[in-house]
Amino acid sequence: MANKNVHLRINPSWCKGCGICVAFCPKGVLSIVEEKVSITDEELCIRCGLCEQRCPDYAIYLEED
Amino acid sequence: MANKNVHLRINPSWCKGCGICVAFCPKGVLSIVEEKVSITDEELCIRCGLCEQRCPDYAIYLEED
Amino acid sequence: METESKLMQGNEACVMGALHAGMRFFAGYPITPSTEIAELSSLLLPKHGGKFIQMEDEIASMAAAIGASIAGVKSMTATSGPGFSLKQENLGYAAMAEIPCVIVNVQRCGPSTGLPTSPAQGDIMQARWGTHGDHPMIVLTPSSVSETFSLTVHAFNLAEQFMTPVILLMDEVVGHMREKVNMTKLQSMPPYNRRRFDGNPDEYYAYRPDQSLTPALMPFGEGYRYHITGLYHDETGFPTNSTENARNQLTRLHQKIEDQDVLCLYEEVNVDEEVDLLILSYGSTYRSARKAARLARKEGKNIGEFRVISLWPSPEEAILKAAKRAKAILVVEMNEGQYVQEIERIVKNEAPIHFLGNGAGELIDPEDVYQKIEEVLTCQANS
Amino acid sequence: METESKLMQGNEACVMGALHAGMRFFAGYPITPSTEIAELSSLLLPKHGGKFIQMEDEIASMAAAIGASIAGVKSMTATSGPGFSLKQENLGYAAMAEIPCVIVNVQRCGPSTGLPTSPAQGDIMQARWGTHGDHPMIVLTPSSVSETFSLTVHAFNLAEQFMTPVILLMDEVVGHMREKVNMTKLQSMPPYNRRRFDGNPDEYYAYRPDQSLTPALMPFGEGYRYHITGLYHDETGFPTNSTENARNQLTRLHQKIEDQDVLCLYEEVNVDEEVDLLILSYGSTYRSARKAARLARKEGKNIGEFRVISLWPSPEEAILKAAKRAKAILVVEMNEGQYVQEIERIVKNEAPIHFLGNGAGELIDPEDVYQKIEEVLTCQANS
Amino acid sequence: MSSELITKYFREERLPHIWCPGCGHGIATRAVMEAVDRLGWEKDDVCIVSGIGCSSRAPGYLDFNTLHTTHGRALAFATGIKLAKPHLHVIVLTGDGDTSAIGGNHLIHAARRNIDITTVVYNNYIYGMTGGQYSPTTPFHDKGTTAPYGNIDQPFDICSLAQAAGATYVARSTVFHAKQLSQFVEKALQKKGFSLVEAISSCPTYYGRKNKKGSAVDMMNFLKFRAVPSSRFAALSEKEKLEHVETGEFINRTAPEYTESYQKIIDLVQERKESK
Amino acid sequence: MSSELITKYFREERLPHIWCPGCGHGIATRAVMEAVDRLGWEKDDVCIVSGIGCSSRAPGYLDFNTLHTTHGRALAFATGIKLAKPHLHVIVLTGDGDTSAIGGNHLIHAARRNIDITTVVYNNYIYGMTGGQYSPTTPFHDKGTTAPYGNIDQPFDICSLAQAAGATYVARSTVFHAKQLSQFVEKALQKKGFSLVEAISSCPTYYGRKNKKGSAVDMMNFLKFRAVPSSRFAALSEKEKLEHVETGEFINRTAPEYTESYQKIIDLVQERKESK
Amino acid sequence: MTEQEIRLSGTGGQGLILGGIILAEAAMLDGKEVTQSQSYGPEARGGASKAEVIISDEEIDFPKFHKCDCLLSLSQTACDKYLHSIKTNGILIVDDTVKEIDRSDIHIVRLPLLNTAKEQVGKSIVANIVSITAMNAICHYVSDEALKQAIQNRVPKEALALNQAAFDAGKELALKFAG
Amino acid sequence: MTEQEIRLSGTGGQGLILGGIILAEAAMLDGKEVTQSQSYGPEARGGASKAEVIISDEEIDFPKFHKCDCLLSLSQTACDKYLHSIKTNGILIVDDTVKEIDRSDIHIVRLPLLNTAKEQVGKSIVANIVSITAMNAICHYVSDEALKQAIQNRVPKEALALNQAAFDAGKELALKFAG
Ligand SMILES: Cc1ncc(C[n+]2csc(CCOP(=O)(O)OP(=O)(O)O)c2C)c(N)n1
Ligand SMILES: Cc1ncc(C[n+]2csc(CCOP(=O)(O)OP(=O)(O)O)c2C)c(N)n1
Ligand code: SF4
Ligand code: SF4
Ligand code: SF4
Ligand code: SF4
Ligand code: SF4
Ligand code: SF4
Ligand SMILES: [Mg+2]
Ligand SMILES: [Mg+2]
Repeated sequence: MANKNVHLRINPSWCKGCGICVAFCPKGVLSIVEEKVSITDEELCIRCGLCEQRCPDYAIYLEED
Repeated sequence: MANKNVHLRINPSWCKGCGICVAFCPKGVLSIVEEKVSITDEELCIRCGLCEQRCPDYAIYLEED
Repeated sequence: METESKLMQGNEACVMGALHAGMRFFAGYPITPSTEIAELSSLLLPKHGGKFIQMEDEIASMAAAIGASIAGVKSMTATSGPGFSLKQENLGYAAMAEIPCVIVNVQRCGPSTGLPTSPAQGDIMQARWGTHGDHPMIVLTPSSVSETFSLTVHAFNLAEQFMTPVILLMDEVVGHMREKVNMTKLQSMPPYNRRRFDGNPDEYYAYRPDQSLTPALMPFGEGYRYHITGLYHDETGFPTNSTENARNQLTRLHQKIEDQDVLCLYEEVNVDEEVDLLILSYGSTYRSARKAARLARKEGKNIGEFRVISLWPSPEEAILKAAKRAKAILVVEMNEGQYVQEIERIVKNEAPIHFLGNGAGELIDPEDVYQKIEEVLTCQANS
Repeated sequence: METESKLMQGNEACVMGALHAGMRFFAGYPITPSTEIAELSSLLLPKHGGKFIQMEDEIASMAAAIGASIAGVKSMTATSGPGFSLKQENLGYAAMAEIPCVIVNVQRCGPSTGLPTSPAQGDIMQARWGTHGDHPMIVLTPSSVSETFSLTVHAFNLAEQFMTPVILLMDEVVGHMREKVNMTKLQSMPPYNRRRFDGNPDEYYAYRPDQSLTPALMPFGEGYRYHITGLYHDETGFPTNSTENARNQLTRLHQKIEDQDVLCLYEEVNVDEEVDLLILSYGSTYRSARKAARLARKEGKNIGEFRVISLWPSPEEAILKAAKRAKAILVVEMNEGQYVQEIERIVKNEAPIHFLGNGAGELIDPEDVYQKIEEVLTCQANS
Repeated sequence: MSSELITKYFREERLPHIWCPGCGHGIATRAVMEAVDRLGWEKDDVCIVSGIGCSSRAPGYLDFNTLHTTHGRALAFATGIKLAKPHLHVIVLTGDGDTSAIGGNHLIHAARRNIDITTVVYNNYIYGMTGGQYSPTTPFHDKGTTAPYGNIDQPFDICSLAQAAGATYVARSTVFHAKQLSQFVEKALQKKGFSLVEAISSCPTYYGRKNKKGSAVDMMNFLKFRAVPSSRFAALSEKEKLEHVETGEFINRTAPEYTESYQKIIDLVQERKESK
Repeated sequence: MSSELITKYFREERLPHIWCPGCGHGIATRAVMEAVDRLGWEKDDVCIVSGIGCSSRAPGYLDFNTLHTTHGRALAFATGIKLAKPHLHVIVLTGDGDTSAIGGNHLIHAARRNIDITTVVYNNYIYGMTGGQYSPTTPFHDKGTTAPYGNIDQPFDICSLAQAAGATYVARSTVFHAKQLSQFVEKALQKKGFSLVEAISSCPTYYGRKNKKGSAVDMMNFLKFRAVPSSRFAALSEKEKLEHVETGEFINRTAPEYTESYQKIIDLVQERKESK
Repeated sequence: MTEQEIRLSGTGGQGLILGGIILAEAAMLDGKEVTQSQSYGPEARGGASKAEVIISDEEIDFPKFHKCDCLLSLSQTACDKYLHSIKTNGILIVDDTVKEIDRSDIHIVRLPLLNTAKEQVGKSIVANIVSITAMNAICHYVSDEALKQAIQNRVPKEALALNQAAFDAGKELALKFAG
Repeated sequence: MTEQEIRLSGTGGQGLILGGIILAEAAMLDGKEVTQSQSYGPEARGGASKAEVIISDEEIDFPKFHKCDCLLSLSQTACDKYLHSIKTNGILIVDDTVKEIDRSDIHIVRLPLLNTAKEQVGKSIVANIVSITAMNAICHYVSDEALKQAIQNRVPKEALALNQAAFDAGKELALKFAG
C-alpha cells in the first residue's frame, strides 16, 4: 500500500457493475464479483485515484483516515 | 457615345431619386431633377452599365436597338 | 389461421396508414411517445422511394413538411406536447397558405415536460386554438390501432381535399398498444390526391377556389410559377392590404371547413331511444367508457355512448341531437375538463352535464367510469 | 392647466406601468405592433438599474424572462401573434414551475403573418389554450391607455401573488393610440412582491404551498438551494413519477387560479334593471360597443354593457348573473367568434346570444354595432 | 419600360417595389438575377424562398416558384422543398435578422447537412422591416432603436459561422460591388452543396439614420471604402479590421451533398428489395 | 458512503442516479464538480442549468441552485439568470442534442454575446433520453434508430461552431481523460466570458449498441485511443482525422463580457441622470 | 365644444404625428379629453402619413373615426386620399401646392404652409408647427397658451426659438386669411 | 374462453416484450382478439420490465388491466412488484431463482426458466421463448401450432433452430411440472 492513511472504499449499493474501474486500474486491484465491483488485492493499490475519477456512479473512492 | 446601338433608358415612374446612379456614374452623365434621375449629357456616357447595376429600383438601364 | 391480420402498434399503424395514403416525406424530431413514428418512417420511406429527415427541432420539422408538400409530395410530421407547442406558428402558416399536410400529436402528460411517458389527452383545446389568429382546424382522434391506420389515411385525404393541415391527435395509450389490424380491409381505402389545374399557366390563379372553396395549388416545379405567402393574399397569391380581400379570404378559410357535414365523424351506440345517461368520450378514454357502459347495460342500465372522432370541427348537430335524447350526459376525458367545455357550449340546458377526468398521467379506469355512472344515475333519480 | 396628466401611447403605458410595478428585466424580440414596448424598455430600464436584452427569438425571450424571475427580478416580455405562438412551450413551463412573469401580446391581424399592421383580437382562445397540457392561465385585457398602465401593474402583482405567468392581452388599437393618463392616480397603485420564506434553508421546501396554494420560491442565489423543473415534482422541487403527487400538483395548479373571485374583473354599465340587450365586449372593441350603446340609450333603447377585463379565468358568475337580466346578448369582438363561445358555454339558454365580429384586420365601427343593436332588438320584438 | 433582365426575371406588374429610396436590397436582388441569367436556368426549375423582413420581400418580385414563409424559417421550408424535388434549384433570399437571429439554427443545420441550397443574406446590419432594432450583425457600439446607448452585443461574422457549420461555398461582397456580388452568387449557385453569399446591403432609412451614416449615396460610399478583399484584409491592424469588412471567397470545397446521399440510400434499399 | 467531493457537492439522497451502467455522464458530472471544488466557490453562488436529456438530468443531482428547463433552451434561461444576478456563476450542463440540435441557436447567440456562462456539453453522439436517434454530432455513416441505413448528415464540430460564433474559451476532452476534462472546465469557469467545454461522453445503451461499440469498457477504450491532442492532430491524414477526435484548448481570448458591458451602460445612464 | 375629429395628413417626414401629439397635449392642458392615433405599417413608410386627434369635453368612447371635422393636407396624395373624409360643412386646410379641390360642401382654406416654413421661418421641418398653429387659429381648438406650452414641452431646447417663429408665422398666416 | 389478462415481467433485456408480442400473435393466428402493451420510460430502462397481453374471443374494450389472470416473473424485483396484481385463483409462473412467495390464494408454478434457457438450450436470450411456451403449456391460451408459427414469424432465420429448442424445452419443463 502506497499510503497507509488513504483507503480504498466501495459503495456497493451505488455500483452498477460497469467494469470501468476494473478495466483501467493500472494495478489490477479490482474485479467484478456478482455484478458489483470488488477489491481483489488492496495491497497492490497505488492510490492513483483513477478508479474514483472514472467511476460513473461514485461507487469507488479513496478516503483519508 | 461609345456605342451607337446601345441606349441609356430611364423609367421615371420607378425612379425614387436616391441619387446612387448619379453619384457613381464615372462620367457625370446623370443628375437629379425634381427628385428623379435625369440624363444631363448622354454623349458622355460610356455604356459601362454601372448605373444599371446599382440602381435599386431598376429605373435606369442600357438597351440595345 | 388468419393471415390478413397483423398485430400492430398504434404508432406503427400511423406510419402504415400514412404510407398507404401516399406519404412520401416525413420530417420530425424525436419525442416520447411519438418517436416510433419517426423511427419507422426512417426505415420504410426509402423503400417506397420517399424521404425521411430528422430536422434540428420541431419548428423546422413542421416547416420542412410544409415545404415538401408545396413541392407536391404528401408529407407528415409527428410529435408530442412540447413539440406540438413549437409547431404552432408554422401550423398557422399551413392553414393560411392552404398547404396540406398531416401533423400527428401523440399526447403525453403535461403541462410542460410533465410526465413524458404517461398518457393524457391534454392538448384537445390546443389542437383547435393553439395558433394565433383565427382559422378553423381539422382534428381527428383514433380509439384503436386499426382506427389509427384508417384515420391517418383519412387525415391525408382530408388535407388534400380541403387543402389544409390536418391534426391526428393520438394519445400515448393508442400510440403504444398493439392490436389486431385487418390490413386487407384498411388497404382498400382509396387515397385522395389534391385537385390539379389543367389549363394554361397564363390562366392559372393559384388561390382561385372552386365550388368547394379550396384552391388548386400546383406543386412547385411543374411549370406554374406563382407566389405563396402567410400574409393575406389575393387569388394570384400575392399579398394585398385590401380589407375587402382579407374579409373574403378569411371567410373562405372558415367556410371551407366549418359546417361541412363530411367532416363530422362520430360513433353512437344505443342512442336510438331515450337514454338515462349518455357517455361521451374519445380516444383511448373511450375504451374505458365503453367497457363501463357495456357492463352497466348488462346490468340493465339504460346507457348510450357517443364517441367523438372528429374533435374539431366538432360534430355539433349530432351531439345536440343525442343530448336531446339523454337525461344526463357524462363526459369522460383524460384531462381536467377540456372537451366538456365544448359539450357544455353545444348542449346548453338540454341535459345536465357531468364530468369525469384526469390529466395527471393516469388512465381512467373502467371501474371509475362505472362508479361515476352509478353516481350520476343515483343523483338523477334523486332529483 | 392640468399637469399630473400625460398623453401616452398604449405601448408606452405598458412600459410605464411595468416599471412602476417593479419590472427590472425585459427580454424581447421585435415584432409589430408590440415593438415600442421593447424599444422604450431598452431606453428606460438602465435608468432604473434594470436590464433589457434583445434575444435571438421569442422562445429565448420567454426563457430569459423566466430565468430572470427565477433570480428574483420582476420580468416581462412582449410580442405579437407569431411570437406569441413561439412562446407557448416556455409559457407552459412557467405555469408548471410557478415562475411569475408578464407576457404582453399586442394582438395584430392573423392567421399567420396576416396583416401585420392591422388590428385584431384573434388570440383570445390561444391565450387560454395555446400551451400543451392542462393548466389555467390568467389573461387581462385593457380597453384604454390608462387601463393599460393599471392592468400592467396588476398583471405583475397577480403574477407575484399567484406565482404564475400572467398574460396582458392588448390589441393594436390600444397599443398604438395615445390618450390622457392620470399618472398621480396610477402611480398610487402598490406593487406586490412575491412571498418569501424566512426560515432556515434546511427547513425550506420550495414548492410547499401556503393556504393560498402558492409556493414561496426564493430567488436563486440567496442561500436557498433547490431544484426547479418542468417535470411533475414534489414539495422539494425534485421530479417524481408518483401518480398521487402528480394528481395533487395538478389540482393545486388549477385551484390556485380557478374560482378565485379576486381574479374576476369586469365592468358593468346599466345592468341594475332588466335590459333588452346586453352588449358584451372587451379591449378596444369595447370602445365601439360603448359608443353605440350610449347612442342607443340616448335614443331610449334599454341597453346594458358588460366589459370583460379578466378574459381568463372568465368572470363566469357575473356574466351569468348579467345574462339572466338580459333579454338578449350581443357579443362584439374583433375576430370570427372566440370569446362568444365561452359566453355560449356560460350563458346556456338564459338568453339568446348574437354575435358581431371581424377578424380580418378591420376595426368594428360603432355604427356597425349600432346597426346590429337595432337588428337584434327588431328581431327580439318580432319573436 | 425596363431592361431585358428585369422583364425576363422580375414580375414587372409588382414593381416598383416597396423598398425605400436607396435601399440596397434592390441592387442585391438584381445581382442574384444576373447570376441566374448567366446560368441560363429554366425559371420553372428555380424556387426562391424567403422568411420575413424587407429583404424577404424579394421573392415576391421574382418570376419563379416563390415562397414567402415565416420569420427565420426559410431554410427549413427550403430543405423540405429540395428533398422533395431535388431537381429544383433552391435559392433562399434572406436578411441578417431573418437568417442569423431567429433563423440562426436553421442556417447552421442546413450548412451542416450540406444540402444543395444557395442562401444570399442581405445584411444591412439592422432589422429594417420592424423599424431599426439592432440585429446580430450590428457592429459593436452602433445604435438601433433597441440599442439607444449603443449595441453591446458582439456581431456575428455570418460567413465564418456558415463555414464552421459546414457550408461548402462561402463568400462575401457588397451591393456597391454589384458585379462581384453577382459573380459570387453565380459560383454559389453552381456549387453542389450548401452555399452562402453575404451581400452587405444598406438601409438608409433605419441603420443609416440611427447611425448618422448620411444619405443612400453616402452609405454606398461607405461600402465602397469599407470593403477590403481577403488578400489585403489580413495585413490590416486589429483596429482597422474592425472598421473594414473582408470581402472575397472564404471557402470552396467539396463534400457529400445531402439529397444525393439520400438518393443513394433509396437506391440501396430498393435494390435490396428487388434482389429479395 | 461516498467521497468528500460527492458528499459536498452532490445531493446524495438523490443518488444513485438514473444513468445506465457505464454511462459517461456520471464521470463528466464528477469532473465538473472537481473543477468547482478547486475554485472553492460558495455553493449558493453557483447556478446550474440544463435542458432536457439524459445529460440534462445532471443538475438534479447537484447541490446548487439548479434548474431543469425545456429541451434546448438552457442557455436562454441561463442568460436571464446571469443578467439578473451577474454575481452568480452560471454553468450549463447539456447534451449534444440539447445544445446543438434544438438549442443550436441559443448556443451561438450566447457565444456571440460573450456572456459569462460556462457550458459543458456531454456529447455522446446520440439522443440518449429518447432512445438512440442520431444527433447533429453523430459521425457520418454511423447508425441511430432514425438512421437505420447510416447517418448521411455531416456532424457538427461543436467547438469550431462555438468559436466561430464568438466564444472566448473553447476546449474538448473526453470522460476517459477525466482529469484533463476537469482542468479544462476549471479554466472555462474562470474565463470572464462565454466558455464551452465539449466532454466526449459515452452511451453504451444506445450509441454503443446501435454501432457495435461493445461494452462500457470498450467504449472507454475507444475514447482513450480516439482522442488525439491538438499538437499531434494536425499531422494526421484526412482519413485519420475522421477516425480520431482532436482534444485540447482551441481558443482562450479576451473580449468584452456582456453583463459587464451592460453594467457600464447602467452606470453611464445613471450618472447622466444624477448629473442632470 | 362637442367632439372634434381632426385629421392631419401629408407625407412621412413632415412631422405630422408630432403635430398631432402637440395638438392633443395642448388640448389636455386646457383640460379636455383627447385621443391621438396614427397610421402604421407600409402606409407609414414613404407613402401618405396620417395623424388623427379627437378633442372633446367628455370622455371619448371610440378613438378612431372615418369622417372628420377638419382635415389638414400637406401633399397632393394625402389630399386626394382623404378629401372625401371631411364632413359636410367641415374644414379643409390645405397647402397651396395642392391642386384645385372639387368639393363645394366644405370650407376650404388654402395656405402657403410649406413655403412659409421653408422660406419665412427658414426650416422645412417646422411645417408641422406652422400648420397646426394656423389650423388652430382658424378652428380654435385650444388656447394659444396651451398650444405654446405644448410646443415648448415637446421640442428640444435648442429649437425653441425656431418653433416660436413657426408658431408666430402660422398664426399670422391664418389671420391674414381670416382677415 | 373469456378475456385472459396476462402479465409478463422481469428485467429489461430478457425479451419479454417480444414474448408478449409472440403470444399475442399466436392468439391472433387462432382467431382470437388481442391487445398487447408494455412499460415505457424510466421504468423500462434498466429496472423492471413489463409486457401485457389480453386474449379474448370477443372485441376487447379496454386494453389495460390492473389484476391479471396469470403473471410470469423472471426476477425478484418484478415478482415483488407485481405479485399483488394476480387475481385470486390466478396463476403465477415464476423463475426458481425468486424467493419464497407469500400468497396462498393463487396457483404458483416455480420453474427453472432462466437456467433451462442458459444451460439446456444454451442461450440466455431465449428465456422468453422457454417461458411463454411453458406458460402456454400450463394455461393453454393458444394452440401449439399457432405458437410455433408465431415464433417462426418473429425470429430471424438463423435463430430458428435455437428457438425451436427453446420451445421444446419450455414445453417439457411445463409437462414435467404438470406431470
Ligand atoms: C416570429 C416573428 N417574430 C418577429 C417578427 C417581426 N419581424 C419581421 S421582419 C423582422 C426583422 C427583419 O430583419 P432582417 O431579416 O434583417 O430583414 P431587413 O428588414 O433588415 O431586410 C422581424 C423582427 C415576425 N414577423 N415573426
Ligand atoms: C421540445 C422537445 N422536443 C423533444 C423532446 C424530446 N427529447 C428529450 S431529450 C432529447 C434528446 C436528448 O439528447 P441529448 O441532448 O444528446 O442528451 P442525451 O440524452 O444524449 O444525454 C429529446 C429529443 C423534448 N423533451 N422537448
Ligand atoms: S486507486 Fe488506482 S490503483 Fe488503486 S484501485 Fe483505484 S485505480 Fe487501482
Ligand atoms: S466503475 Fe463504479 S459502477 Fe463501474 S464497476 Fe467500478 S465501482 Fe462499479
Ligand atoms: S452607363 Fe456608365 S457612364 Fe453611362 S450613365 Fe451609366 S454609369 Fe454613367
Ligand atoms: S439609382 Fe435608380 S432610383 Fe436612384 S436616382 Fe438613379 S435611377 Fe433613380
Ligand atoms: S427600411 Fe431599410 S431595409 Fe427596409 S426597405 Fe427601407 S431602406 Fe431597405
Ligand atoms: S441512455 Fe445512454 S446517455 Fe442515457 S443514461 Fe443510458 S447510457 Fe447514458
Ligand atoms: Mg436586416
Ligand atoms: Mg446525447
